[in-house]
Formats: sequence, C-alpha cells, structure tokens
Amino acid sequence: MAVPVDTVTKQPQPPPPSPSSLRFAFGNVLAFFILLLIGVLAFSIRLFSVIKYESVIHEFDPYFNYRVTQFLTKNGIYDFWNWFDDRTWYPLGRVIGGTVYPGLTLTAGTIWKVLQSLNIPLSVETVCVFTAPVFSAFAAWATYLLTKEVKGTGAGLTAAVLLAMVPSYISRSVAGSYDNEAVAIFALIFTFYLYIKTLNTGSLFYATLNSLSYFYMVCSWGGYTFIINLIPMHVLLCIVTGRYSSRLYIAYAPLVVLGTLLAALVPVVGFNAVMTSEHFASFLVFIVIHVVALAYYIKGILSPKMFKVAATLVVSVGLVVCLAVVGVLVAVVASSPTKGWSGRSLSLLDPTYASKYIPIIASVSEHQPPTWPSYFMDLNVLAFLVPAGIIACFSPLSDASSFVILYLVMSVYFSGVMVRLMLVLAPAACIMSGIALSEAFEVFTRSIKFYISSLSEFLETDAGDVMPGSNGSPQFDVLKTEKKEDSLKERPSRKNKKKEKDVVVVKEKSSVKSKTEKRPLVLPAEVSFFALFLTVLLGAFYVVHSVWAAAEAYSAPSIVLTSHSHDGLHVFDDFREAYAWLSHNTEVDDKVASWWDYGYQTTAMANRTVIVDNNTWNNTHIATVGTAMSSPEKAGWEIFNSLDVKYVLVVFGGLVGYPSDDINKFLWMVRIGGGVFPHIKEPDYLRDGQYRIDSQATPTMLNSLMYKLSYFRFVETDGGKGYDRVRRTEIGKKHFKLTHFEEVFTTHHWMVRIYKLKPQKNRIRGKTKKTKSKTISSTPRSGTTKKNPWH
Amino acid sequence: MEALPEGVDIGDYVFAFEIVLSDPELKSNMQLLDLPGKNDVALSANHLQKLHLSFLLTTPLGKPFKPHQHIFVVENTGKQFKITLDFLGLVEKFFYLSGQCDIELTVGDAVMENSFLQLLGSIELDLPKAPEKATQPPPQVVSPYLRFGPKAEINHIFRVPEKRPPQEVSYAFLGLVLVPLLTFLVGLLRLGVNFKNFPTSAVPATFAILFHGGIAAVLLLYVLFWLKLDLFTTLKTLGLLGIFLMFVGHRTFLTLPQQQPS
Amino acid sequence: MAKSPIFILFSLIITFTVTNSFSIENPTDRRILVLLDDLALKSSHSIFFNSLESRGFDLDFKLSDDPKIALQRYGQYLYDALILFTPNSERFGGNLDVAGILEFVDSGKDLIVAADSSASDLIRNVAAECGVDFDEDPSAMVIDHGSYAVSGTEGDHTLIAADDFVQADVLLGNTKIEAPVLFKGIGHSVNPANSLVLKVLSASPSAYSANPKSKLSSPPSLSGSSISLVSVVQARNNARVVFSGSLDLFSNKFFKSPVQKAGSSNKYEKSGNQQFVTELSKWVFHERGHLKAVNVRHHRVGETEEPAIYRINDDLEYLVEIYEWSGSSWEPYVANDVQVQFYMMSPYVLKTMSSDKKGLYLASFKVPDVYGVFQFKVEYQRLGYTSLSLAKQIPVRPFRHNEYERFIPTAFPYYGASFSTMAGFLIFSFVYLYSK
Amino acid sequence: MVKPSSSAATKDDARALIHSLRSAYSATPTNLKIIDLYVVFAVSTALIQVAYMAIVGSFPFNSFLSGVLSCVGTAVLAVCLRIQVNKENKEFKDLPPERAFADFVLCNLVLHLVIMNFLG
Repeated sequence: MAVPVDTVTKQPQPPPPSPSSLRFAFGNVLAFFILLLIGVLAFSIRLFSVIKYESVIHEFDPYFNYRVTQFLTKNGIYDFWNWFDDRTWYPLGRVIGGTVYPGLTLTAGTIWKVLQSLNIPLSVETVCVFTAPVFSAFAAWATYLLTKEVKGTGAGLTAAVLLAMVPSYISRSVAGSYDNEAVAIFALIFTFYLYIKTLNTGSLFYATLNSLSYFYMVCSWGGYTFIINLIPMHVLLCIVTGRYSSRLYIAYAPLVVLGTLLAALVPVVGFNAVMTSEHFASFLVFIVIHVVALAYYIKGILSPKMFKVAATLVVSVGLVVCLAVVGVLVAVVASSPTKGWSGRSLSLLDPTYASKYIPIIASVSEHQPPTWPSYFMDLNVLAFLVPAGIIACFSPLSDASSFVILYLVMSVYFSGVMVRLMLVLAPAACIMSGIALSEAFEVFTRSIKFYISSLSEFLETDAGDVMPGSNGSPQFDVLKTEKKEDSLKERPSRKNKKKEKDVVVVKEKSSVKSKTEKRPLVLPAEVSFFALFLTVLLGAFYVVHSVWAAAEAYSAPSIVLTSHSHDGLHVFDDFREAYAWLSHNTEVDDKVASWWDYGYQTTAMANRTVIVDNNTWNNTHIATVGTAMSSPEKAGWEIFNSLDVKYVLVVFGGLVGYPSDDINKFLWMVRIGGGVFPHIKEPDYLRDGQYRIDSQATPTMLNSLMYKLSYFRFVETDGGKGYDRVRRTEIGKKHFKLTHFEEVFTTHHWMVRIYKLKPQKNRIRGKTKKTKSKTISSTPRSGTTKKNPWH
Repeated sequence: MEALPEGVDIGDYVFAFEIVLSDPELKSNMQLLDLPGKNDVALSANHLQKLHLSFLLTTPLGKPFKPHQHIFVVENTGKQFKITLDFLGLVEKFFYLSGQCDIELTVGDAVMENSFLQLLGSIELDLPKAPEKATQPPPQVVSPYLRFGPKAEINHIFRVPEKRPPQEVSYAFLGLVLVPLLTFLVGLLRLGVNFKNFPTSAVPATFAILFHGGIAAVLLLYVLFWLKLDLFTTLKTLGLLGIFLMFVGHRTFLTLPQQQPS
Repeated sequence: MAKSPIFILFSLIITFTVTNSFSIENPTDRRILVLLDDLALKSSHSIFFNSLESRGFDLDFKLSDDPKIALQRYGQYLYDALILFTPNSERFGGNLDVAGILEFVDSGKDLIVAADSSASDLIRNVAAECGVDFDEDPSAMVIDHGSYAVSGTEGDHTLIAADDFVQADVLLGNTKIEAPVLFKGIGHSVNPANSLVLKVLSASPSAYSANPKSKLSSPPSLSGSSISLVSVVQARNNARVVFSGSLDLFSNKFFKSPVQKAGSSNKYEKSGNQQFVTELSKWVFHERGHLKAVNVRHHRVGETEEPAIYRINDDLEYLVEIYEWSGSSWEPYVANDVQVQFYMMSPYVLKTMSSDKKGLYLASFKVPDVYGVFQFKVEYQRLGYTSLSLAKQIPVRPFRHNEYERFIPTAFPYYGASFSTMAGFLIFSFVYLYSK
Repeated sequence: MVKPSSSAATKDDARALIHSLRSAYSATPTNLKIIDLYVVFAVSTALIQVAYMAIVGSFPFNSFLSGVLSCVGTAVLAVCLRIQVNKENKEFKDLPPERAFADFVLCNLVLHLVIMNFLG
C-alpha cells in the first residue's frame, strides 16, 4: 500500500545533496515563520469585538463559564469539582461540578494561575476574554499538522491559513465568546491529527498522546461523541476496503481502552462512556478489529491452504462473537428509555426529532437546521473548493486522506442538521480547500517551472529573499511559498521512491485533469499564470469576506447593543443596567424569575438566585416558569409565589425594536409549558393560526402575564398609541392595571423590566360590594341565593 | 296534639299538613302526616318531579292564621305557606348535588308561644350530572376547630442501598483473580526464561536496576495514591519520577545489547 | 477543603417572619381611641370602659364628627387600638375614613366595631373589607322565635339570648360563660372559606334576619345558625378586629339585666354579656393568645454550631422557643402540636416537635437523600392565637467526591485484579528485557 | 491458546489445522511467547472478573470497569508491543524495539494511573 508522502521526510535517509538540503532547512524555517504569522493572524482577526466594543464576556453561556472560572480560581479544583450551586434552579440547585464540561474552565484557570505565578496581574475576566482567540491560533497550527500528515507541508500551511480566517469558526471564537467550542475545536483537530499520526507511524507513544488529547476533548465539549463515532467508522472503512494494517490496530485499540477510561473520569460523562449508545459503535469496532487482527495473524503464520480452513473457522467464530455482542447491545439499547440516546444526539440522527419531542432543544436558534445562505456566509469560497479537495484526496488514497474525506462527509451531514455544527464542518472544509489549493498551485508552478526550466533555479533562490519583503497579506505570502514548498517536496520524494515517481506524476496529472480542462501534464505558461492569478483572486476574495465577517457580522457581544441611525450611533446597555440594579437594590437571597435565556447572566452579573437558566436540564422546572408566564396574572402570581420568587424580569424590545425579546419567545414558553401542564393550550394564544398581539389577539394572549408585564404602561411612551416597533403594530390592550405585581424598575430603553411580587393581602374581603351610593339593594345576592334556591 | 304547650292564650292551633310528590305525568302520590307525630316522610325524587307542600294553620276559633315566620328549611332554605318545589328549576341552585335533603318546617310568630322548628322528613334527590360550565358548589365548609388542627406527619422514604453479596464470595474471587498471575509466573519458568541478557558490567547493570526500580516506584506511588494521596501530590511526584525514569531508561536502552534471536 | 464563601453567605440569610402587633416585647395595646355617636354612650356603657381603664388602658373619647380626629401624626400612630361605637354616623370628622381605618388595621392595630340595626355604610364597608357582611336590609334585625330572651315588655323576639359560643379558651377565657348573652341588633354572615374571620357568637338555627315590623314578603336572606352575631377577625399581620351586630351588647343595661332563655326554665341573675365582652376585649387587645418564637436554631446531631450547608443523610436537630404573652409577661407556651417541615416545593419531612414544657421545642430527623435548597418551615396557626410562620433556608448538598464509601469488600476482586496486572506488568517488563 | 481449537468443525480439518498452528507457533521466538503468555494472563484475569460481576451484579461499577479495563488495556498494549517487535512485520522496520518498549512502558504507566484514579 502507498506510504503517505510525508513519512518520507521524517525517516532517517541518506543525506541529500547539499543545495537541496539547504533549501530543505530553509523551507522548514520559512514554514515555521509562516505558522507564526498564521497564529498572529488567527489571534488578531478575532479582536474586532474588543476594539469595536470593549473587553467584555459575550452573550449567555460565556457568563456561566466566566462565573465558574471565577469560582475555580477562588476555591481551587476540588471545591469546583464538588460545587453544589444553590444560586440556580432554585429550589433544586445544580451540582455544577458534575454537570459541566470542565475543560474550558480548567484551561482558563490554569492560564490565569500560570500568569499569576509569573507576576503578570491579569484579571480572570481578561483571561477568559482572550482564551478563545489564543486557542483558535492553536487550532490553526493543529490544522497545519493534520493536513501535513495527509498531504504535506504546503497543503498544511494553506489549510492553516484558511482555518485561521474561516468565518464560521470566528463566529464562535471572537474575543469574549468564552464558550466550550473555543477550545473544543482545537482539541478536535488535534485529536484527529494524533490519530492520523499514530496511523502513519504506528507508535504507541502517539497512541497515548492521542487518548490524552481525546480526554481533553471529552473535558471540553459534548461533541466528543463525534470523535468516538468517526474514528471507529474510519477503522471500519479501512477494514472493509481491505486496508487493514497493524498500524490501524495500534492506532485504534489503545485509544478505545484508554479513551473510555479517561472519558469515564470526567464527572459529567461518567458511566455514560460505557452505558449510552453513542459509544457502542466504538466497542463494536473494537471487537471487530480484534477478530480481523487475529485473522491476519493466523494468515501470516499459516500456509495458504491451511489458512483457508482456518479462515472459515475464525470468521465463523468471529461472526458468532459479533452477533452475540450485537445482541447484547441491542438488548441494552432497547431496554433504555430513549433507546439510550440523549435527546440532542437523537436530533442529530433524526432532524425532525427535536421539533417533534423536545421543544426546549428546538427552541434554541442554534439547534435549527441551517439555511443555504448560511453555508456561503460561514464557508464562503471553501464551499466550492471542497469538491476539488476531495478529488485531490483520492490521488493517491491513503488511510489519512480517506479519514479526512470521511470526516468531511459526516460533518457536512451534521451541519445540515444543526447550525451549531457548522463549526465541526469548518475545519474539514478548510483542510479540503487547503489540499485543493496547494495541489492547484503545485501544478501551476510546476508547469511554469518546466516551461522556463532554465530560469527555475534563479527564480527559486531569489523568490526566497523576495519573500519577506513581499506585500502584507499573509494569504499572499503563503501563495508565494506554495511553489517553493511543493517544488522542494518534489525532490526528496522523487529521490527515494523513484519507481513510484511516474505513478505519482500520473496521479497528480489525473487530479489536474479533474480540476482544469484536459491538458497534458505541463500546462502552457500563460494558462498557468492566468489560473494562478485567478486562484490568488479567489483567496483574496475569501480574505476580504472573512475580515468583513469578523469585523461586522460576528463581533457583537449581544450584551451591549448598538444601532446606527441618521443621528449617529446608539448604544443600548440596558441589560447591564438592569443587572446592576438587581445587585444593588435587592436582598442577596432574593429569587429572580425570568425566561431561562437570562438565567446565566442574572446569576453571573446580578448574583441573584434564579429559577431556571440556560443549562436546560429540567424540563418540568422550565415548563413551570413558562406556564406562569402564559397564565393570567393571578395564577402566575401563585406559581411564582410558590417558588419564593421576589422579582420577575422580562425583556421587552417593543420600544427600541429589539427583536429577540420575550414576546417573540413567548410561543416557546407556551409550548414548553403546555408540554407539561396541559391546561396551557397553544391555540388559545393564536388568532386563527397566527401569532399577534394587536387588537385581533385572543383574550388569553392579552390576559397572559407575559403580555401584561411587557406592555404595562407602554402606551405612556408614545402618547396613547402603543406602537410596538418589533411587531410593527399597535398593541391590543393598552390600559390595564397590575393587581399582583408592581413595577419596580425599567431600564432606559425599556429593554429590561423588573417587577416585584406584591405580598398576600392582609385581609380577605367579604362578598359585599362597596356601596358608594346610599341605595342599598335588598335583592338577594349571589352568596345568599346559594342558601335559598327559590329566588 | 300533645306538642302544644299548656296555657295558650290564643288557643290551640288546628293543623293540617300534606306533602304531594307529583310526577310530570300527573300521577302523584300524596301523604298526609300528622305534624307532631314522629312519622317522618322519606321521599325520593328526580329532577323531573315536583314537590307540593302545604299546611293549614288555624286558631282554635277556626280562623286561618298567618304567622310571621313560616319557613321550610331544605338545606336551611326558606319557603312559602303553600309551595311547589320544581326540582327542574332547582338543580342549578343545588349545584347538581344529588343526595339526601332534610325538610324542616319552622313556624313562629311573636304571638305564638309554641313557635317550633320541626323536622318533617327527608327527600332523596337524584339530579342530573353537572354540565361542564356549571358553577362549582361552594367549598366544603371546614369547621374552624379542624382547620387549625395539626397536619399528618410525613416521613421521607430513603433509597434502599444495593444488596451486597456475602463477603466469602468476594474473598474467594479475590483469590481466584490472583491465580492467573501465578500461572503467568509458572508459565514464564516453563518457557525457561533467564536473565542472560542482563548487563554484566557494573554501570549498565545499575542503570537497569534503577530503571526497573523507577518503574516499581511509580507503581508504588499509584498504590499510595489509591490508598491516601490526592491527585496533585501524586502528579507532582510522578513528574519527578518520570524525568528520572526517562533519563535512566534512555541510558539503559543505549547499553542494552541488541537481542536478535534469529 | 476551604468552605465556599457562597455557602457561608447563605447561612447568614435567614427568613424570619414573626409579625407582632407592636413592640416584640410588649404586644398589649396601651392607647385606645373611642369614637361615639353621642356622649351618652360614654355613661350608658361605662362598665365596659371602666373595666378597660382598670386594666391600664388609657381611653380617648371623641365624638364621631369631632373635626380633630386623627389616628396618626407625623406618620406615627397615636393609638394602638380603635373602638367604633358609631353605628349610625355616615362619616367621621377629621380626615378619618374607611381607607384610614383599614390602613390602621393593616399596620397591625386593633379594632372593635359595634354596629346596630340600620348600620351605616361606613361601618358596612369596614366590615366588608374585613370579610364580615352585615345584612344589607337596613331595617333588618335578628329575630328568633325559638331562643329569644323572655322579658315582660317587648314582644317581637328581637332580644336574643344567645349561648352558641365558639369553643376556644384563648378567645373567651378559661371560665365557661354560663348565662346566655343578650343581643339585640343586626346579624351578619361570614364566608366559611375565609380563614381569617371567625364566628364567636352565632345565632340559633331558628333565628332569621328580617324586619320585625313588616310582614315577611320574601324569604330572609340570612337565617338559621349561619347568622353570626359577634365575629372576630385576625388579619395576616395579627391585627385583631371584633365585629358586633349590637351596640347594646356592651351596654350597662345588658350587663346587669337578668336573662332567661325562652323554653328553658333556668333563670340567670346576670347576663353573660360582661364576662363575654371582657374576655373578648382581653383577646382583641393582645392580652391573650399572642405568641412569639425566638432562638430558632438547627445543627447536626452532636454538634452545636449551625452549619452553612447540610449533606444528604445528615442527622440534624431543629430547635425553637415559643412564648405566649400573658398580658404582663412572656410565659412558656405549652402545646403538643407544633410541627416543623423540611420543605422543598413540598414538605419532605413533617414532624411534630417534642417540647420540654418550658417553651423549648425540638425535632430531630435525617436529611432526605435529595439535594437542593430546603427550608425549615414552622407554620403554626391555632384558633385565636397569633400565627407563627418561620422559614429558614438551608441548602443540602450531595456527597463530595471523597465522601463515598471506599474499600468495599464487594469490589475486592476488582482491586486485586488491578494490582495483579500492575505486578504482572512489572515482572513482564523485567523478564522481557533480560531473557535471552 | 488459539480460538479455532474450541470451535466445532470437521474433525480432521480441525486437527490438521491445530497441528499446523502448533508447528507454526513453535517457530515464534521466546520473547514473543513471553508476550503471548502475558496476554493470556491478562485476558483470563478479565474473564474471571466478568464472571464475578455476572454473579454478584455490577454494584461498584467503577471498580468493575477499572478492574476489567486494566486487564483489557494490558492485553491490548501487549499485543501492540508484539506487533511492533515482531520481526515478520515489515511495517516496523524503522521502529527500533527499544523505542517500542519505551512507548509500551509509558503507555502502561498512564493506563495504571487512570485505573488507580478510577478504582475508587
């Protein structure tokens, strides 16, 4: 089978002639500096949010992570591990240590500790803000390593630079978005790299590293199941396609054992690592690979005819074993309620699952399937380069390249299910595009070289010193270096597999064919130049788009909002205003109820106890809050009062036109509430199927607590019209009083409104109406007619 | 009428009383009852029937007399001299509650000395099922004495721990688990292992010993970790041992004679 | 391990709500404002007033239309209690109105309202706000041909000898009221579902409320024992109010007059009014039935200091001391029905506390094996007593990672296996390297 | 030692197979035999534990896991070592056995650390 091109470079080999070895060293140094630049690029392109806004933690989950990190830095790891948080999910509380993926927190905490020990006084918040950019630089380097394993240095560099700028990754890792994905993507790529590395070298050392980095991935993100399913699939693929090698065994078997053990160490995963179906695939393949390995071994030591006999037996035995195991697994799976799959992973397999069964999952925007424009928005030109990359991977098809292809295919599918998983697709796309681009450059440059072969030496040498001075766009640097790298790489490979050379060339030629129009191996120079120019143009376009995305689209920290209007820039800082009010004007153990989106922020910024938060682990509890919000005022008051709630916080965008406010989320509250408490019925809130809050709205809607809390005193803002700027309509019910709630605070732009629950009445009124007039009715009253049914 | 007390300045009241329970199809059953007698009537009616009650009250001189108070109490409810109870109209006000109703008659006036409250009898009503939107009957009145009473005690039921097997089994298997180790040793002997390969010269030998001593030390450290140490001290020590081990191991492997049993 | 400061913070947070009428130390009222329709009442009801003064209250008599009536000055209430003997006045002098009176009550002050037939809207509204509904027919009186008070003169049976008292010593004193209470006035009804209002003196089953003068055209709106003659209200803040349908109930005339109930042969020299009214006034002015809870504390069994957080399956003790105000001092409150709940959305443990007859109540139980933020709740509401409601928040955490059971005999084979593999590895590494 | 011996097939085939297997195996060098013995030791230990679990139920599940997985891990790593030091295996010409053994030791140490941590 074809040994991947690159292993050649690290094998001890006869010293090549001095000029080439010079270039060789020079190339490595150059590659190193380019990588450095890529790192800087990846880091700096994510700083727009800090420059344009401020160094602040972004939207929702990051605030929780930030709070946890603070706790960690204050109380140490063991207390963090055993942290029972009674500030959230009142009165249930939450065992943070056991329900959180600690990777991110531990990473940031460690960085902070190291900096402290170096007497670099950075606040925890600063560290948290800049964790994501730093790790995206690491991710770029990991991509370089991975792609290098697959297709060589040139492809590696290209892929790295692409990943450094890919918008979909930027969207999750700008400075301040302190979320699991920030480190998880690095861990993901690095794990894959180590897997490939082990696969190529077959050394236990890398296998160990591999399982360790898998451990880090498990610590960081629930997406680790992607790894533990993808790698077995690849192993299976290799076995089925007859590419089994003992290196495959070494790459896989230790990973499963060590990886499972290590994963079980993470509290949040625990026994799930062996109990839930997401992991069964790996065990199955584990058994299969042993059977196969045994078969190969026996084949090795037996004479062919004897092997025939053995094969039948071994295979039969193996089949029996497999069937037995499959039976066991099926039994286990069938016995477990949700067939052993957690809701999120089920919604991966069956895209309609979530919307059908789990409104909470469906209610999160990032769990919706993506739209086509979002692919172009997040991947841009990569989307077109990927097919070329796939083709390039098929020539020649090595274990590594087959793995990358598999990775791409799977991630494409998953990203089609959830927008969020576009994040997993991005690296694959970058790798593919990197391969494609570098292949293209290789072909073009080689053809140019051959065309002016007489000048080739000169060109290469002075390209070296033209290089550093050349124009600033790192992308362009790389493009230039491509030809060097590739041309350099040609020599050694040509040198030591002479016999293979022609094959390689033919293969490349085929790939060239598939990309460009049918031509012999060497393209005419002008075509090459033109194509080269076009490709550079493509790259430039990508750079422009990425920078724009980083600067405009993805750097808004949703906690502070800005809007440009004719009279300049408006800043809406209502959220922090409200949270500051809470933290200064309420008792320290008061309970604040809001829809779960704002739970994390309330606990982190206002330091008050909340009923539900963004970690939506208890559907019933959320449904209770949803029911309270969708009930009439009195019922809502009773529900909140039973939960010891003192304050209710609603987000209202109607005044300034902030679209993602509670009224727009209200239907989800109704659905989730109705899912558990059937007396809440969605149709009651819809006027013939459509959601409206104007005069056509249903009485249930107009009397719901959420409506009242949102629109209380709203008419006073615009002189009796009550025009909602989000819904673009006049509200249905303008003048009403609150009997059980009193408004205590409303932020400057009315975006956050805080209400206090009134205490229970001191006296219980009698039945008699207050008789203002002197006329005293002697007609029997409702109460007394109960007593004499004759009137 | 012995119920009437003696010395009435107005005289005896002649008293005639009847209850008629009539069905819609006008076949009615009438009961006369002599009032002070203890013969309570027990009737049963459904919502289609009517109940006629009437009584005549006269002075000894035979003049009819109309007292100030004459109240039928049906579930303490008042009613007229001569009355027709149309249950059809009443189901609403009875809140569709079927069951036993007492019929009481109160007759009183300032000039009467023998004002009385008399149980006439009971009537068994069966009324139709309550429709959805019927007004709910008033909450059952809890007497204040009960309302303020103590509540029933509640005790939490704890999870039962998993049942443990007898310890003998565990110990037996502990022994059993150690058997393969012995067999392993025996097997090694039967394979005729020997330490010919052990470095003979002093320096490599010490390194070799140090190397394996290092491994043993690490494993011992693990055991201690399991027994009492916490993770961080373990990792620190492990780091030191690891460095030592790497160095020694390197030297060992350098000096290790290549064994090529071909 | 260092305790997390958050938990320490929580241990300090204690929701401790004992609503006392005035000062914790001396809940008995002192200064009482008496509003009268005319000053004649002052003499005609002198016995009642004297008894109050003799008990150390200082009364301040004012005519209901006195323009200088003022309950509070500079936001401070001038009086601890208010007696309204103004059945007929439609409005008060000064700035006192219904809202003012209700505010007075809501700030924990006490109130005695005596209505009469043709009670004014003012009185009716005050009553209705407190859950007492007087008969709306202005001319209606309570008539009872069954149990009227036998007397020579009047013939319309509106003077009632009522003896259907509520059975509660805390309200009416320990000595049973033998003689019936004379009552002449308007009846009222209370909503049985209303847990704050209580009928102290109710009419007999044969009573009904109507206009004695006119013929009874329509059935009376109130009849039978659902008629209440005298009711008391204890608001949620333990302010106490007495509503009487009869002003004469308090009068010297009724206090002194002998009473005989119709149909019953035994005659009493003196009606029960004086005893009834006196005892009731003791209650309404917090000379009786006022509880306070102090020294609420809890700790693990065998420890003394209060932990910031409990662990599941801990054994704990909860202690509270309860005292009753005797009018002059705090006496230990002795009862066997004080209950504590360990509460999270629903009571997980509800236990009757054992008491050492000196006011100290103790309950000890095992923390449920459910973690969360629990509350110690004592909701003590007894007939006539001020309600105690104590709530104290305490989180309950699961086991720490190192609190689980270790070295389980069941797992010995597994331990053995792990160590044997380690040993095997050591041996193997040695043998493998050096065997030739 | 090798599975087929326990399988039901036509007698003579099986016998011939076993015989040839024996002969083939006897050719393997001692150090590989040591490894095989080691593997057998680990696997049998694992099997005994599984049997025990089947009897008494999986109560201290973490202990069970670590017990069994330590054996399985040991076996797997040993197999990896065997593959790497096997002279017949052409793929690892460039990997010196010392390096292989060092990796093996490292991997084992990591494995046992995790085991100890998880044993409970």
